[in-house]
Order: sequence, then structure tokens, then C-alpha cells
Amino acid sequence: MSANTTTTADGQAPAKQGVSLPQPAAATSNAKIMRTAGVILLAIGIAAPFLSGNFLIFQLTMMMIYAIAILGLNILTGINGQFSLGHGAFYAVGAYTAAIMMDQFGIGYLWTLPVAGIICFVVGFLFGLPALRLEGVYLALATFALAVVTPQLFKLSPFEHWTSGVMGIVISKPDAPFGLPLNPDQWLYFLTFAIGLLAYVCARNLVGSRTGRALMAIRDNPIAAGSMGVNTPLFKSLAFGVSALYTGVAGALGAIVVQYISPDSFTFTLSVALVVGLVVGGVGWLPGALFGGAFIMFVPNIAEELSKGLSGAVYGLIMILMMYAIPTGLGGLLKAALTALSKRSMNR
Amino acid sequence: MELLAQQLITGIATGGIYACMALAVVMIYQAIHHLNFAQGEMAMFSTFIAWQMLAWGVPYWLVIPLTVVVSFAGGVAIERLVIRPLGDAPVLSHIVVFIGLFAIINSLAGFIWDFTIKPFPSPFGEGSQFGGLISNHQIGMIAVTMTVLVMLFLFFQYTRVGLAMRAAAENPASARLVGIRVGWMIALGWGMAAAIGAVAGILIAPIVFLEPNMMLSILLYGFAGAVLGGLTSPTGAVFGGFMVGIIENLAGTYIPEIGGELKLPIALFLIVTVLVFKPTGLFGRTVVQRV
Amino acid sequence: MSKLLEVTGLHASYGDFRVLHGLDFSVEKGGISTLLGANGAGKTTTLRALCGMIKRSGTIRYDGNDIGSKATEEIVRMGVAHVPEGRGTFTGLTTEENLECGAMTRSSRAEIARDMEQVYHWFPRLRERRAQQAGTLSGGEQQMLAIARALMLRPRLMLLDEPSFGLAPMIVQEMFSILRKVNEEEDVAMLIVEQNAGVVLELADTAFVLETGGIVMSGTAAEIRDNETIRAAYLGY
Amino acid sequence: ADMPGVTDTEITIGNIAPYSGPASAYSTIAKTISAYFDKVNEEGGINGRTVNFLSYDDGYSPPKAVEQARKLVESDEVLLIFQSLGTPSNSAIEKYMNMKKVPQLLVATGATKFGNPGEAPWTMGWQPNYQSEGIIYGRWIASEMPDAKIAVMFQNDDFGKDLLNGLKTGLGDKADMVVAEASYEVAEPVVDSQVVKLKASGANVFVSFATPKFAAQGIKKAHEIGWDATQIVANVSNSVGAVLTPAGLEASTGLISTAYLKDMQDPQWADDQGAKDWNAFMDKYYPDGDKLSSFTTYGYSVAQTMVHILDQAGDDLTRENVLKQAASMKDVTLPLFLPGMTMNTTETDYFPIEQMQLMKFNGERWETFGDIISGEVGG
Amino acid sequence: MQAQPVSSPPQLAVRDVVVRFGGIVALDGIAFELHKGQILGLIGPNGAGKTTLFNCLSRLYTPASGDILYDGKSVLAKKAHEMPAVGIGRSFQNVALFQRMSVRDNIRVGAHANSRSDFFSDALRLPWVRRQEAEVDATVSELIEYLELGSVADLPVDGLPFGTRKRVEIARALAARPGVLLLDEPAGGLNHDEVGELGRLIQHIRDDRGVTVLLVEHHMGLVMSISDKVVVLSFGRKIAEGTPAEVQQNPDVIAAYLGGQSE
Ligand SMILES: Nc1ncnc2c1ncn2[C@@H]1O[C@H](COP(=O)(O)OP(=O)(O)OP(=O)(O)O)[C@@H](O)[C@H]1O
Ligand SMILES: Nc1ncnc2c1ncn2[C@@H]1O[C@H](COP(=O)(O)OP(=O)(O)OP(=O)(O)O)[C@@H](O)[C@H]1O
Ligand SMILES: [Mg+2]
Ligand SMILES: [Mg+2]
Repeated sequence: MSANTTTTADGQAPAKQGVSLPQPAAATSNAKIMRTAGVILLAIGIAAPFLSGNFLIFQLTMMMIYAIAILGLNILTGINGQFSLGHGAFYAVGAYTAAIMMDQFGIGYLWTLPVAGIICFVVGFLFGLPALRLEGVYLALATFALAVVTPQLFKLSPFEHWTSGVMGIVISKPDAPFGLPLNPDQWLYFLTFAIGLLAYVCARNLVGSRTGRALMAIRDNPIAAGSMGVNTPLFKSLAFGVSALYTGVAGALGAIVVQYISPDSFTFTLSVALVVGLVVGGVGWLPGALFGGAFIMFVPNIAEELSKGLSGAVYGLIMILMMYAIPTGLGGLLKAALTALSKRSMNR
Repeated sequence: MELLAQQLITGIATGGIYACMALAVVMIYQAIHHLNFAQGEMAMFSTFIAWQMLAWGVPYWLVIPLTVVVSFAGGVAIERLVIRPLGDAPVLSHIVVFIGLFAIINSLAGFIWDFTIKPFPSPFGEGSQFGGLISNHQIGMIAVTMTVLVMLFLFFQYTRVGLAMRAAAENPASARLVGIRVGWMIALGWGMAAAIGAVAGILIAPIVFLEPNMMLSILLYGFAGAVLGGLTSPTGAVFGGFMVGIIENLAGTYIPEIGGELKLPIALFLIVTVLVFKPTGLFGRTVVQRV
Repeated sequence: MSKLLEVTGLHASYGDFRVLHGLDFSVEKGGISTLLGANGAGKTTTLRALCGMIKRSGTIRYDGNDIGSKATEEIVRMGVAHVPEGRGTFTGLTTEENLECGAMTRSSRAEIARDMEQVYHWFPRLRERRAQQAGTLSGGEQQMLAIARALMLRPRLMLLDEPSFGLAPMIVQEMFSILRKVNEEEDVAMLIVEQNAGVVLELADTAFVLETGGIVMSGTAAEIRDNETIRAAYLGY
Repeated sequence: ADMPGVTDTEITIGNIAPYSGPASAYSTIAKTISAYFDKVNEEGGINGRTVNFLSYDDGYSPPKAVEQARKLVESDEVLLIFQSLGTPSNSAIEKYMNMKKVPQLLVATGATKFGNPGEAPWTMGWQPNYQSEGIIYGRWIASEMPDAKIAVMFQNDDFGKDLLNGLKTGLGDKADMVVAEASYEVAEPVVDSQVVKLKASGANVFVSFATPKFAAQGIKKAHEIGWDATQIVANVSNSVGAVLTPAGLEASTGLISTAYLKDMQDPQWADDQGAKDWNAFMDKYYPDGDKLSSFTTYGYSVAQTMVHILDQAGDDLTRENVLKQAASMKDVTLPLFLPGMTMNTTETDYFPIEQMQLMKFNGERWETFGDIISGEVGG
Repeated sequence: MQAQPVSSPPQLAVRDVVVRFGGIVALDGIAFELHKGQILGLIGPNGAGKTTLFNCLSRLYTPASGDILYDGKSVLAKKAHEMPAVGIGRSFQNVALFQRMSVRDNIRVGAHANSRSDFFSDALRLPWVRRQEAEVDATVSELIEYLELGSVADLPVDGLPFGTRKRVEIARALAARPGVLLLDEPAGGLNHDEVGELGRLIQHIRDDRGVTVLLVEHHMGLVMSISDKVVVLSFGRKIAEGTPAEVQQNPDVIAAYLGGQSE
């Protein structure tokens, strides 16, 4: 992690930090490509649960859940430039909120989602306040600490009555409502799909708005952003909050889909996985979240097939090779491809 | 009162472990302005190499220098083979590579040497002081840490290579413009960090026992110590390491009920609090940014 | 006089974006050349290409060696000092440490100390600020530091990218007289990019005019100075 | 009958273990089991069928365990899942397994909850549960050391807490003998502070409910600070090779623990046939395995139990019948069991091993003493 | 439009401002006034404290003592991000653009202060947000045209030539519709021709948009040709104030700043 020095006074080319997709010229044709890709993806997404077995549906659901979490992380890191190695903590808070509401109060699972979101927003916002003073490595460390500490907090004996301590909470899987002809796996898939879509659209709107520009301005040059009237501390904290909201909703969904949570479900490896997903998908490129989710969901399995004893090593190796092949993530690769494409169409 | 003294001493002894690791963390930070997440695993691997040599019957006094040299070379090799091809990829891509390295080294060590804990002999022999609160080994460890600290301080502050390394880490493009071989500085940084890590591993293993996951949490404490003291200051790192050890032990002992369960959270909470008031750590230099 | 720097067919680009399209020019041993051109013409890019900071092709011969594929630091080690656009200050180091970095390729401690005295003498402001974190220096102070740092290398060729940038008028005069002195006494050749065309054309022997990545005019400084269009655009009389 | 996972020549059974992540030390168990099935297959299989042992990695993460369990059941269509490891992972899949009616047999955890045929009829444990073990220590202290002042160090998870609860249950009305408790987190590098704190309580019995590394640290530290207390270590951490030797044999002298398996590093079993067979097995089928690790004897024995159950089921390899066989073990004994120990299960008793024997370390090897005790929790 | 008579109350007043950095006194009791519609040149040797003063005016620094009044009201209680709303906009000596954003988006951020929105409405793109975006876009387009940035409007600013970046900074500052515009060395990297253009541009900004300008520049040709008044700082003190002609003749200024030659 490097110290954040985007504000250096020396006109050196600043360290590249990811992708910024909006590009000139053939932008319209790119937009068309992207839109077509989006429609195809949507169609596949709707058809998938009817074409695959329950196990794959479950995996795809988890993939989308991770994607939502990564989307949240992307808002914070990719758009606002604040590192977080602790998003697993917000995922955990969301999951516990949902589980406790269902387990202790018998509240319907659908209600737990917005509540988890709101609670995580508040937690994220509050965490964002002290985090304001920290930059780069220091922030990364503080968030990492959060990731390490959170599972311990959920184990704490005074809360055991709520959290069931280390034993965790078992949740039952909801059936499809309104007599829809879907099995529980399919239903949860569509629920996640819909929420994911909503989350994505909102994130995209946000990034393209005044708020989004303010967030990016802070990322690129906090001092100048302040001088342009952006209330930097407020926006940074809000970015933390919104980011946590996304991740928290993902956590709540994850709890419902997995049907079980315990402190061990949310160790710092989860946070690390989310960061890996973010980078592989492309920092600052929102659709990348889906690819990041797929990566952290499926690649460990591939690694395991290649070698059981050395699955960790294989996974690590894949990660590194991935970074050589696409150092700026899939988003960066796509950007390069689109630029090349539009250049060719311009030359013609 | 007696318990307080005992916990203070135990805290210092444990803090010594963290200080040792924190030094390695600061070393690499000075050289590349990154936190290397694989650092702990590299240290662990070095220690296994030492262990293996001992198992093969290489005499102890030869094992330590050999391990340090091998680790140095290993660090340089990792930089050349793994990090270099990344070029100027964004910071986060580097982080992912560190995470990948972490996974590889950890998994490899488990594959080669298994996960059973292994005793590692202390270079300072058995025996202890202060009624067993601090072993001779821990005293030796603290002494070595202090020595390394002084050497590092002198290296960075008073040697030209040290200056070149700082310059290269801060602004590689400008460093090239004054003729600093940035690539080699970075490789040297990795080598030195790996060598210091090897020393740390050899010092830590007799206390926590050698196994592939031994550094998992120590690295976190090392980070915490380094950050508390200030990543730009070796002195700060060592001080921070001791502080973390002491704070943690006192919190665990004196905060009733949940103190024991919350040892780590409390320590980390205090650190974050310190950072909020002193964002670059207690001893860290504040680099003023102008517009 | 023979050529210290000889450039033929220099191309350079940022990623896929090509900026220089085959430049030919040279700098004499101990001579001073200047590169003029409008905003965005590619002057900075040319200097960056010369010392390998960006992707380039073409032949670049320095002191008889082909440096076209050498790394920046190796070129610098051959005695080429670059005062970059944007100054390239090591913001976290002190003024003095910045200067020491400038002398990183040299070995004699005594000579370095003597040169350090010399640049402090030339830029007393830097002496006053020697222990200050360089990032907190004022814009002009950092510019002085950049020039002083380049001098600490004891170069044989200096590439100066707008050395007068942000300097007060009086300092500009002093700076140019220092450059002249260094050039005359130590035979240091220079390639200067400068908007203050009036002054550099006084100083330089030869000049090149760059327009959108190509040289459109070259000649002795006097010839260029007397050219009508140049007068209008760069000198304003 | 419908026999998922079974063909005329093959029986497919699943397993979930942490090959990666912080708990990867435990993967030795699954590796041993896998090696044992190699041996079984090489020797002709079970009733003519070879065993196809599918073992997946969950990195000790419950969500991943769920995924792997679903993969095993839905995609690989295994007959059953066997020896899935860890309380969190087993808790995570328990509901699913019971809903799917797939046996979750001989799980690798001693948490008491995995022996509850009323609520989870498809889930069965194997090793003595932690609580019974704790009860055994409690009873022993209560009867043998009337003026004991007990200090407990325990791992802050179900393992440590179950043992602690058991200890208190075993102490009965003498539960106030416990004068100090200190927990530690697996994330902590050392437990020196806890040991020092516990010593300060003035206790004369030091109970350490810790996993191997921390148990070894505890033994070593207690010795260093000259804490002259009777020390008890949990069964998981009594391996001579993997715990006592690192901690120092001198420091370990006088330790009390319980056992149900023979310790292969213990010279008293040098001529034991079971031990010889085990050694031959290790050399031939798992040469990379660490013989010091008690996980290998554990894996060896639990695999034998599984083979026994499948063998009993004969050709009726339906899930129901396999479960039935698992729940009707009667006085089954294994080569590595301490002499006199047996396994028993019924439809209402899902705890196969409930017996243990106390033992004391004499500086060289463990010496069992007293009778074989059962610490019945289940029934 | 010409500078208003000096008798009217000043738009911006700097009163005895003192700034210290450790032992260095960067500003030592600076006082001057700026009237609506004026262009005031602020010059002085390197390290005189000009940028430091700008940083006080835009509230990045807080003076140790003294006061800064805008339209008669002290701004010292304001935070930096409130200054655009107060009416003070600025450019930066070392170009502080948002590197990875396009020119257009950079200028849009400039309009941040005179638009409203919140996370919620933005995420849902509520109708009023869309209407406001349209207004902002209109302003931005107008500025892009005004500053002739059309050809680079959708390029990321990173990689633009220095002079262009300076112009983007001016556009960005103007997007907030400031009452007073602080320009820190806008002529850096420009050739003679371009400096002339810049001078005209600054005058236009003053005349067309009624913006008062405080200009820091070492390019004497520019300062002397467009300023109504010039203030000279040296070592943190004001050593002269007056019309360009007066200042150019001032021996102290010549000794401290201009040197032998005065353009
Ligand atoms: N880092 C970069 N990435 C992409 N394009 C760049 C980059 N730097 C410069 N360019 C482009 O290269 C061209 C030449 O720029 P250069 O900086 O060499 O001009 P210059 O003559 O030095 O201008 P100035 O007088 O403004 O400094 C410009 O069109 C600019 O947009
Ligand atoms: N944070 C700081 N710590 C110490 N000294 C500082 C700091 N910031 C500025 N200074 C000093 O204050 C003085 C004033 O700096 P300032 O940037 O205001 O000068 P300036 O008039 O803008 O000069 P220039 O024309 O060179 O840009 C300089 O000498 C500088 O070194
Ligand atoms: Mg330039
Ligand atoms: Mg300035």
C-alpha cells in the first residue's frame, strides 16, 4: 500500500491507480458495445436459473452477492480513493443484522435487507469519521484492524445472547412468495439478481452525478476538491457509509443464502478476497464487480482442482499471473480493447 | 502491584517479537512505500530454511549467517522475478500480488514441512530472568532488535545508499533523473527486508514455535507497531512494537470481564485513536503537502 | 567543434498517442541550443525522450555512444542532467538531501561538499532553507532547487525544461548568468527549452523551432532571432 | 433401492477439510484418511467395492463449507459426507444435510451439539465430546485434590468453552474451586500474559484447554516462571511428539491428560501390533505424513470406523441403512484404541466414543491410571 | 467596466495578516484592499509569501493574527470548502486538477458549490437532479467555449500541455461564479504570444463577468500591462503598493525584485 500522494506539487506523472473509462471520440460506439453487452448479460442472467442445477444456481447467487459487496468497495476505493482492507467487517455486520432479526425476532427476511443496509450505513459513516484523518497505508491498516477485530466482537460473551457466540446462527431458507413456480434456490437467485441490478443502477447514477464527481475529485486531489466547495470530510464519510451499505446488504443476502453465520464466516480473509475481486474486476469500473465476484467465487475451486495440497499456492499463482496479464483489472483490459477498437473504426 | 510489574515485563518481552517484525515492515516501507503482506510468510519461510539446515546437521553458528544470506538473495529474486514484471501497475495490483505471494509461500511451506509445530533452538540458550518472566532468549532478541534498529537508522540517515533508497521510494522518476538505479534500490530493499525478516523469524520461532502459520498474527502486530510508531521511523517501529505488547497485556489483565477477550481489539482501538491525533504515527515524519 | 548530442529521426509517444514525428537536431560539445515552440508542441516530450523517460525510437548519439535504448539512470550516469518540467522535487526530503541526491553518481566527498557550497553561494535562498522539507518550499525556491540539483551532478550536458519557470525576474537574470558561467568555465553543453525566448536566444548558439512534434525551423540563434514570425510569436517586437 | 454414490464397484463418499487458510494444520487428518482408503482399495475394497474419497477444501470458512457440501451432494452425488472438519463448518452444513437426508457421519469436532439424534438424525460425531472430557477432569480434581485452586486457560471458541463448561459440571458443587480464567484468541501469537496472570491468582492446578501450539507455549511458560502447579492439558494437545517435545519434556513432567488412542511416540507401544500396522501404513501410503502428529492416528482410526460401518452395511448401501449401521455400533474396538475401549451407538446415542482414560506424563511417556471412564453427556 | 472609485468599500480586505511556519515568518502583517472590478497584481521575490497569502484567502491556512474580510465580513470562521460560496475562487501555482477526470468533469466540479444534491437523489436520478445537471452542463459548455477548450473537453486532463491545464483551472474556478478570482502564476509555460492572449482573457473575465482578479505572476509584461494596482511583497512584508508605473520606479522594488532590467 502506498502513501497517497496525489497532491504532490511536482508535476510528475501521477501513479496510475486504475481505470477511468469515459473516453473521447468514439465514445458513442463504445457505449453501444457496452449496452449490447449489458443486454446480453441481462438475458443470460434471467435464463441461467432455468438452465442449471441448484448447486450452480447457488454458486451464481453467491457470486452476485460478492459482486454487490465489491461494488460497494469500488465506490469507496475506486471512486473515492480510500483504501479499505476491512470490508468483510461490514459484510459481517449486515449478515448478523439479518440473522439476529430473523432468529431473535422472527422478522421476515425481506425486511432485514433494508435494515442491514441502514445499520451498515451508520456503522460505515461512523467509522469513516476517524478514518478521515488517515490516508493510504494508515487507512489500510485501520480498516484491516477492523476486519480482524469484528469477528472477535461477535464472539464477545456479553452479546452471546444475541449472536450465539461462536456457535453461530442457523437460518432457514425462504420459499418463493406468491406461489411463484420457483424453488428456494431459484427464488433467492432472482431476489439477489434484482437487488444487484438495482444496486448497480444506483451506483452508476451516483458516479455520473454531482456527488460522484465530488467523490472522484477528492480521490484525485483532495485539497483542490475542498477549494472547489466539496465538503471533503462529509463526502468521505458518506462514501464510507454508502459503501458499507452496499456491502452490508450483500452480507445480509449472504446470510440468507448460506443459511448460517458465525464469527468464523467473516475472518479477514473475506476482506482480502473482496479487495482481490475489486482489483481483478477493475478499480473504478463498476461492471468489474461482477467479474471480481466470479473470480473470488470460482477461481479457488479451479485452484483446488489443479492441486489439493497446494491449492493456496495455485490460487496465489493465478492471482499474480492475472496481475501480469491485466495489471489494471478487466476494466483496464476492456478500456484498452475499446480504445483500440474505436481507433480502428476511426481510421476506416 | 507485583502483577503490574510482571505484566509490564511480559509485555516488553512479547513486544520484542512485534518490534522485531515491525522493523522488517519499516524496512520494506522505506524501500518501496508499500506494506508487503507477504513479509511475515517470507520470514517464516526463511526460518524453515534455517530449521532444515539444522536438521541436516549444519552447525548453528553457520546456519544463521547462511540463512540471512539466502534470504537476502531470495528477497532480491522475488523482486526481480515477481515484482519487476508488474512495472508501474497501480498500487492495488501490487497489493494483490503480495496477497498472492502470501498464499504461495504459506501453502508451499505447509506442503514441504507440514503444519506440526516444531521447536526451534534459541541462539541464546535456555534460562530466564526476573523469575522466568523474560527468558534469556527474549533478552537476546531485544538486544538484537536494538542493534538492527541502530544499524538501520544509521543506514537510512547517514549513508548515500540509504538516501538513494529513500529518494527512489519517494519519487522513482526523479530518482532516475539523478542517476539512481531505482530498480536495484528496490531489489536491495527487498533483499534487506527479507534478511531482516529472516533474523526476526529466527528470533521469534523459539518463542511461538515454528509452523507455517506462525507469522499470521505477528505480522498484524508488527504492522500495528510500525504504524503506531510511524512507518518512516525505525525507532518508532521498535517503540511501537513494545507499546503494542504492553498495552495488550495490560488491557487483558486489568480490564475486567471482557478484557481478556478484547485484548487485540483494545490494542488496535488505541492505535487507531493515536493515529487520529497523529496520523503519521508517534515518531513518523509529517510530510506537508502544498498546493 | 564536434557534436556532443546528435539526434536523428526521433519519434516518441505516450502510450499509443504519438507526439514526436522524426526530429533531427544536435548540440555541440560545450554549445548551447534552444528549443522553442508553442504550448503543447512537444518540447517537454523531446527532453523526456532524450533521456529515456518515455517510449521513443530513432538514433540518439551522445558523446559517440548510442543512448537510444539506454535506461534513464544510465544516461544520467553518463553526465546528462535534466531539470524536468514540474521540477521533480523529492518533496519528503530536505533541501540538502535533495542536493545530495543530485550528486549521487559522484564519489569524491570533498568535491561534493565544495559544489554544495558553490550552489548555496549561487542560490543563498537554498542555504537558508537547507534543512526544510523540500515540498514546503515556495514554487520558485523549488525551481532553484531543481537547477541546483542538476548542477550537483557535474554534468556534461544539461537538459533544461523552462528553467526560468516561476522565478522572480532578478533570479532569472542570475540563473542565466550562472548557466552561462557553467557553460563557459566548465564546458557544459545545454539544451534549453524556454518561453523567455529573448533571454535564451542571447545565450544560445543554435535554436530549433518545434511545431506539433516536428522541427519547422533551425539555425543559429541570431538567425532565428531575426526571423519575422519568431519575433512576433516569441519575442513580441 | 436407491443408492446414491454407490455402484457395483465403487462407493463415493465426501469430505470437507481446511487444506488452506489458518486451520490448514488439520488437513493432515483428511490426507491420512485418503491414504487409508488407498490402502483399503488396494486390499480389495469394502465388500468388493472400492472407495472413492472426494475431499474438498473449505479453508475453515462456513460459507465455503456449505458450497462444498452442496457440491458433494448435488453434483458429485456422494453417499454421505464423512469427517467434515470444524465446529463452524459442520454447524453450517448440518441443517442442509438433514434436510437432504444425507448422512453427515463421524464429524471432526467434539462439540456436544453433534450428537443429537432428536433434532439432527443424520449428523453423528465420533471423538469424545469436549464436554465429557471436561467432566472427567472436573470429577477427578474434585475427588483427588480437595484443596485445589484451579486456574483455567481456554481457547475462546466452542472447543475451549465446552471443555470449561464440562470441567465446571464435573466439579459439581465444588465449582468455586475455579479461581481464575483467562481466554486467548487463536489470533494471538503468545499466551505468556495469560499464564502470568493465572499464576498470580495463586492457583495450584493449571488447566489448559488449548490447541497444540498454545498448549506447548503454556507448558513452557508455566515452567519458566516456576509455577509449581498440577497441570492438565486437553486431549487434543497431549501428543508427545507435537506438543510435549517442543514444550520441553522436563517442563512436561507431571502433566495430566486423557486419552482414547495410543500415542505412537510413546515407547510403551513399541511392540504393539496396532502400532506396527500403523507404522507400516504410514511408510507405505503416507510417507510424507508427519508421524509426530496425532492427527495421523486420529485419521487412521476414524477411517477404520468408517470402513467398519460400510462393511456392516453390506450391499444395502442406502443412506438409511448406512446411518442405521452407524447408529448401531456395539462394542466396536479399534487397533489404536487404548486397551479396553470400545465404541457404542444406538438410535438415541450418537456419541461413538465416550470413554477415556486419565494419564500422567512421567517425563518420557504417558502412564494411564485409574479406570476407563465414561463421561456420558448424551445418554 | 472600469475599477470603481476607491472610496467604495473594498470587496476584499486583508488586514495585518501574519503567518508563521515554525521559525519562518512567511507573512508579516500584510494589509491591502481590493475593490470590485479591479485587477490587482501581487508580485515579489520567490518565497515572499504570495502563495501563502492565497492559501490564507482560500482558507487552506489560518493566519496567526490579522483578518480577512470579504464584502466587509470576516471569512476566518469559514472552512476552505465554504469559500466558493462566499465568492472566492482560485487557481493553483502547481496546477491542482483532478488528473483522471475529463476536462469537462473538472469544470463541472467547479460548479459544485452553486448546485445542490444529495447521495439519495443522485443515486435515483430524481427529476430535479436531472434538471439541475442540465443547467450545470449548460454553464460548463459555455465556459469550455469561452476558454477555447472544446477540442480537449472530453480528454482526461492528465497529459494535457501545461498551458492548457492552466486554462482548465481558470475555467474550473469560473464555474463557481466567483466574485474574486485568485490566479497563481497563470502564465507559467506560455510563450510571448500566449501571454498576451492570457492578459486579454483576464481582462475579459473582469469585464464580461464582473470578476475581481488578484493575480500573482512573475511575468512583468503581463502584470504591468493589465493590473490596476500592484502590491509588492518581500520576505513576508509589503514593500510597495501603487499603480504599475509607480511600482516599477520604486527603488526598493527594483532592488528586491526587478533587478537591473525592468521590462
Ligand atoms: N503524460 C502524457 N500522456 C499523454 N499525452 C501527453 C502526456 N504528456 C504530454 N502529452 C501530449 O504530448 C503533446 C506534447 O506535450 P509537451 O508537454 O511535450 O508540450 P510542450 O511543448 O512541452 O508544451 P508546454 O509549453 O505546455 O510545456 C501534447 O499534445 C500533450 O497533450
Ligand atoms: N509548511 C512550511 N514550512 C516551512 N516553511 C514554509 C512552509 N510553507 C511555506 N514556507 C516558506 O514560506 C515562504 C513563502 O512561501 P510562498 O509559497 O508563499 O512563496 P511565494 O511568494 O509564493 O513564492 P514563489 O514566487 O516562489 O511561488 C517560503 O520561503 C517557504 O519556504
Ligand atoms: Mg513543457
Ligand atoms: Mg508561489
